[in-house]
Amino acid sequence: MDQLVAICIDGVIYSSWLFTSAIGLTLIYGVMKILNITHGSFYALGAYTAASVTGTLLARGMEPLLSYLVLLGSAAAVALIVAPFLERGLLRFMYVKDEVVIMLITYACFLMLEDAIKLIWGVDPYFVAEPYGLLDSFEIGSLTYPNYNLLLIGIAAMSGLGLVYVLNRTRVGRLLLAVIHDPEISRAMGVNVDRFYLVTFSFGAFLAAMAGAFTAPTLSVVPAMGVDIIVLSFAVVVIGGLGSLQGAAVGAVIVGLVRSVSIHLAPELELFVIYFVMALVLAVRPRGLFSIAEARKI
Amino acid sequence: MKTKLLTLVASFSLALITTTSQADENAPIKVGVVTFLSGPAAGPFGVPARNAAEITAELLNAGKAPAPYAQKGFGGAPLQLVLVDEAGSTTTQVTEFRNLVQRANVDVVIGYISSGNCLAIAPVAEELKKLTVFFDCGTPRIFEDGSYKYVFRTSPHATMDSVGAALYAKDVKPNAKKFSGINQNYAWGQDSWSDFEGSMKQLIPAAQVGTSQMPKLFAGQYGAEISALLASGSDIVHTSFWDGDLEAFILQAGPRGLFKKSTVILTTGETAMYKLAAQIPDGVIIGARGPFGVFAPNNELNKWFSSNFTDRYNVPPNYAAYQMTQSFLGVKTAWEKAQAANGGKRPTPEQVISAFEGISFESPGGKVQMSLGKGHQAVMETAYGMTKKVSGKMTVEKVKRYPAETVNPPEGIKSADWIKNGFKK
Amino acid sequence: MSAQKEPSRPDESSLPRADSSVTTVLTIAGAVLLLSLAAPQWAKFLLTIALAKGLVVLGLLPQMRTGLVSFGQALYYCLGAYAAGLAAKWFAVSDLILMIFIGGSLAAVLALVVGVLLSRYRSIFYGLLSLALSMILYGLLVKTEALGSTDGFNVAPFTLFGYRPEQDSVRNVMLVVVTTIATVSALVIHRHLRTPLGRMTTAIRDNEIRLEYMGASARRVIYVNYVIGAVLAGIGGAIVAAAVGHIDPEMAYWTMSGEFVFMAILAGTASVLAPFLGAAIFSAIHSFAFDVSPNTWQMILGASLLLVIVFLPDGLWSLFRRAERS
Amino acid sequence: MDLIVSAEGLNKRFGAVTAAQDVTVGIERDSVVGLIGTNGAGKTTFINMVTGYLKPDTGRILFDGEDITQLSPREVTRRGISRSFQIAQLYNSLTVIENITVAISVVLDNADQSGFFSFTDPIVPGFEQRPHEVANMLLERFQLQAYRDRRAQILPGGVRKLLDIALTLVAKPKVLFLDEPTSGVSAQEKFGMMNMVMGNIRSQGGTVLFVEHDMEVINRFSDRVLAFYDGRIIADGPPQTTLSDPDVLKYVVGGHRAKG
Repeated sequence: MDQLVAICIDGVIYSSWLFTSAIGLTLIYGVMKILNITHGSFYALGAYTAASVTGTLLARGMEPLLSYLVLLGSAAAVALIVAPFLERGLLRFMYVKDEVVIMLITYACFLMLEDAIKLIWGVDPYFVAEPYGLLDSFEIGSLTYPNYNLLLIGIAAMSGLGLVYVLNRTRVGRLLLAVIHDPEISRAMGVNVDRFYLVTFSFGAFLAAMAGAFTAPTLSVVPAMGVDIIVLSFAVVVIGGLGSLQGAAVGAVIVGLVRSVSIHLAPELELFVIYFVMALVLAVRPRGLFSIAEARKI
Repeated sequence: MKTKLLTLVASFSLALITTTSQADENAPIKVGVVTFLSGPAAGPFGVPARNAAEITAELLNAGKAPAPYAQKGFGGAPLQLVLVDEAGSTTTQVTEFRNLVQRANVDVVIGYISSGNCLAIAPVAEELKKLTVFFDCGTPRIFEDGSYKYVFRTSPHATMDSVGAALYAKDVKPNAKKFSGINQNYAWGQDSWSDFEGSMKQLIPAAQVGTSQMPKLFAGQYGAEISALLASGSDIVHTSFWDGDLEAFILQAGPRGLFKKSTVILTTGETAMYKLAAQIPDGVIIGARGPFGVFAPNNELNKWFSSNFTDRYNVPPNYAAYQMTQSFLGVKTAWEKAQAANGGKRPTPEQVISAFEGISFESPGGKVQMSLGKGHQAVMETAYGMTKKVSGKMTVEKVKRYPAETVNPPEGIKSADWIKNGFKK
Repeated sequence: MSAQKEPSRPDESSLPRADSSVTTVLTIAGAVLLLSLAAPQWAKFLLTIALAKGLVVLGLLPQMRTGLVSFGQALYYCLGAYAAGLAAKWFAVSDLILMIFIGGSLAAVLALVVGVLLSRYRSIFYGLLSLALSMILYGLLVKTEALGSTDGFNVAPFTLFGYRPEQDSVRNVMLVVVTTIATVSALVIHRHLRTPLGRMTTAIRDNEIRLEYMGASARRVIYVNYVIGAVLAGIGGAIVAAAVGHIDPEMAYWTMSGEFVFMAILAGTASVLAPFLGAAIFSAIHSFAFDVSPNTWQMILGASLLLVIVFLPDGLWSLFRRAERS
Repeated sequence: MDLIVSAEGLNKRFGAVTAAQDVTVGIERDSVVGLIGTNGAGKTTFINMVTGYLKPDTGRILFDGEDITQLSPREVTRRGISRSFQIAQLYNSLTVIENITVAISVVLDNADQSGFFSFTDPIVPGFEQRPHEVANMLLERFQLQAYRDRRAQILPGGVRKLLDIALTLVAKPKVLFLDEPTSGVSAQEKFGMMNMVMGNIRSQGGTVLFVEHDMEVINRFSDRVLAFYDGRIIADGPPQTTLSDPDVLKYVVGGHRAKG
């Protein structure tokens, strides 16, 4: 019983973390058809910025509770500075190219950003543990969980629901759906597609950076922390169906729960879980659970 | 691209020329230094080790080392370092090693943190007949599965860490009922756990295994694992986590009260104890993979090394740094012994090797004996202790030292078998 | 060779017949071999690895011509290496050719099965599924402590037709063997691409529906190309295993597959020689970057890839075409 | 009479839209049938169903007496039904000659002439010639020589149409559907083009069904006309009678004019 509860809680916590980390990827793919490897870089950038900035401010005697805003702020800063630079300066000239080629371009950028991060922050780890312990904790059975986890769940829920709302309930959202459906026609109809791409990319980057920023307090920020997150979020969004928000959510929940089950019952298997699920889902549904149907060719 | 190729060829031909000047006594000795300069292992091991290599070479060249290392460089000849990043696949590393030896024409290679790389490099070093000294990598397999002429390891292998940890666990919790582990799911983590588990079965036969968590390397998120550990109700929790994973584990386990519930053993905890002084409570068992850092003896050599290192880099040297300097001093000892035997002339690699085999020398970490693997594998004493904050400053108390022969298998017996047979000599 | 005339396009209309490219390939191969035999040891090794990896990239070429990029080629690269390594470890197989054969065949066996599934996939999903599969192999190997987990294990020195080459001639023997295999494979692929089946590869990328309306099975074409790719990857892996003398699960990790795609894009898919150029240049850049800036080599690597994609969309091979035209 | 294709009670709906209602028709061997009707009247849907791209909700399609209703385009094509497309479907990154080579390759491959080990040119089934001879013949017949080495991508509209049709002929189809062969071709050129196309098809025999909006072309080239409206066949017969049918005048010809 106790274990069942633990499995569920751990699963949910991990799922929400996965979702926050992956949602930006699926958003950018959904709109721009770019499988964005720099997603990992933004995750790392977010974490580094958050850790260093928050750390310094706290050292300067900032009110600890403000640190959450700082985390958010640093994520925004990263997105606002780096993302437009990348999209306007490079990617927009590449949209004509093949999906895979664009993916490789982002891979190249990822490599360079890896070293850039190293040049800026060095290789020593950064910590900003305060926000994690700040919010007290709750008990379930014999287990203690810091409330910070609830915050993470909240963030995941908000960013997910927020996006769904914007897409389906606002004018901008409908225009965006039009752009997704057919960029050319939308452009012909006077929609500023370029701006939509810029905003989407920046926002997707922001989501990645935010995931990094809010993960930072729970771990030590070290070089190459962005590498694993890439494949992980790829797996999640692919399971759910590339470009689908609810898909990403479902994918995250599936992976999260399966993982936590295996950890509690069969720790040995943890290593494969994600890829097994991914391969399994793809084998049954080649385009993922919530795949978007292809338009007729003739 | 073409120009780059040309540069390669050019650098090669240059190397050719430099080799001709080998004969000259005080020509610089080229030392290839291979450690992680990028990737997750750079911060905790790679870069401190590189720093140690640089400052050691510098001090030796300046002749600013205490006895018995007062002589300049190696036997009077200055040292010249060639750095290589250890990142990338073993294929890459083997390629780069060959480049070091045959293109950069180094006289000796000191390096390698990853056991995989050590295993891969050893036969190549034999093929190229190049003196190669591993300074950090842990796996006992190198000299237990193979036997090499040109390869040495001046740091003790990982078995010592697990056996030491188990011995200490027995000393502090002689009647533990349950012990668990959380180790990274790759060779280092798997070996560390199986050695620890094996030793515990010998030392505290009554104790049962609660759970053995094996998260993916660099997973970063250990919420579920920690729940499992908490639920297991273990008296002792063992982890060989290092670097980011170790720190993340501490950060996540602390608030959830794992350190209160169980006595946690961090076999590489020394690398994190200062950084996370605020998060590590008292009573956590930490090790330093040998008598390094906080466990280093209070002797001249240690004062010299740690003070110089700390002045230069503003952080005390961690065990990776100690091990790097230890390698340099080991080679220096062998080199100068050989040179003396060679009537003061620069010794041939073969002479250095025969001098190196089985010697013992002093390092900032204490006495090092090359007594395993036919005199190619070092053993040292090891030490474990418990964290204790003294006026907010992180220190260790209840330090226990275990002599080399109690924590290392005797020559010719594989670590695994040695543990299985109850540490019989 | 004639395939150079236009990038990523089969040449002219002639269906399989001996053509000028055979001689071209042979001459180039010969030249490479002669030059490299004179080269320093380290360069020989660099080239051996480059050619072996070039084989894997060559295996990617037909797939990429159909517009499909596998991000899991490392699956067969690693499988081939382990097959060869285990043959040596368990059955004391030491003959280089035999090891290579075993590596290639095992890859083929798996591909014949997996290919049935994978040939249903298109665009990015083809890549992602293959990636997942290679990561599963990675996981399995990491779990098998008997095989040294992530540390992997060493492969004993090889023999050739019963004799063990001298320490200093090992590199040469290796080089000759690899160059021969590479040459043969290049010619085989070149010919394959000019058979009726091969002709359809580019057609699939351009307009699969039209091809189906001509009565062709795109799946079959993709299946065949997939298996070919697997075999070449297996061979490449086996060679690397023998050359490096050590294998570990890293060979199946996604970054490895990324490296292969990297090489492929670098040189382009215009010619069956391009993959080898790509592999060689990549290794050169990599080694060079390691050399000049051990702390920021990724920067150099990334930048060079970016430059090539932006300024040479058809890969470095297009340089040769320009040279030819002018 | 000798039917090569017969459709029996085909129905097809896309949500609210009825694309085909009880379409029942038999096509005689070696006849030339014109299909007319406003856009969306169901002509292309009919073709798509017969060629296997769409499956009818109900009804069945017989080809030479065999039920091909559930077959895929590939299987249908292999049995001898080919089609050209309203928007020419070409291999855009390939040259004209290479496009034709692909078509020939498919035929050879289906005849199991992979030819990997044969170092002499194979013989193209149906033409009893070598690949390059067949290719050159088609280039000549469709007057494509001038474009031989141009990428399909950059060909003018009319030439794309011709190449598209040329590609369908390589398989020596028993039945050939031409979906608006002259769309995008100027009124003056239409007849010349149709003459060439029909001539080439006739020269190798076979049944032809073609969609056309220009009634003069229909009149001139078809010996039977099917008029579609709202997914149904509202008139069927020789050109003169069909084109003068009041419904046709009202729904098709008029509708077409209305569309301009």
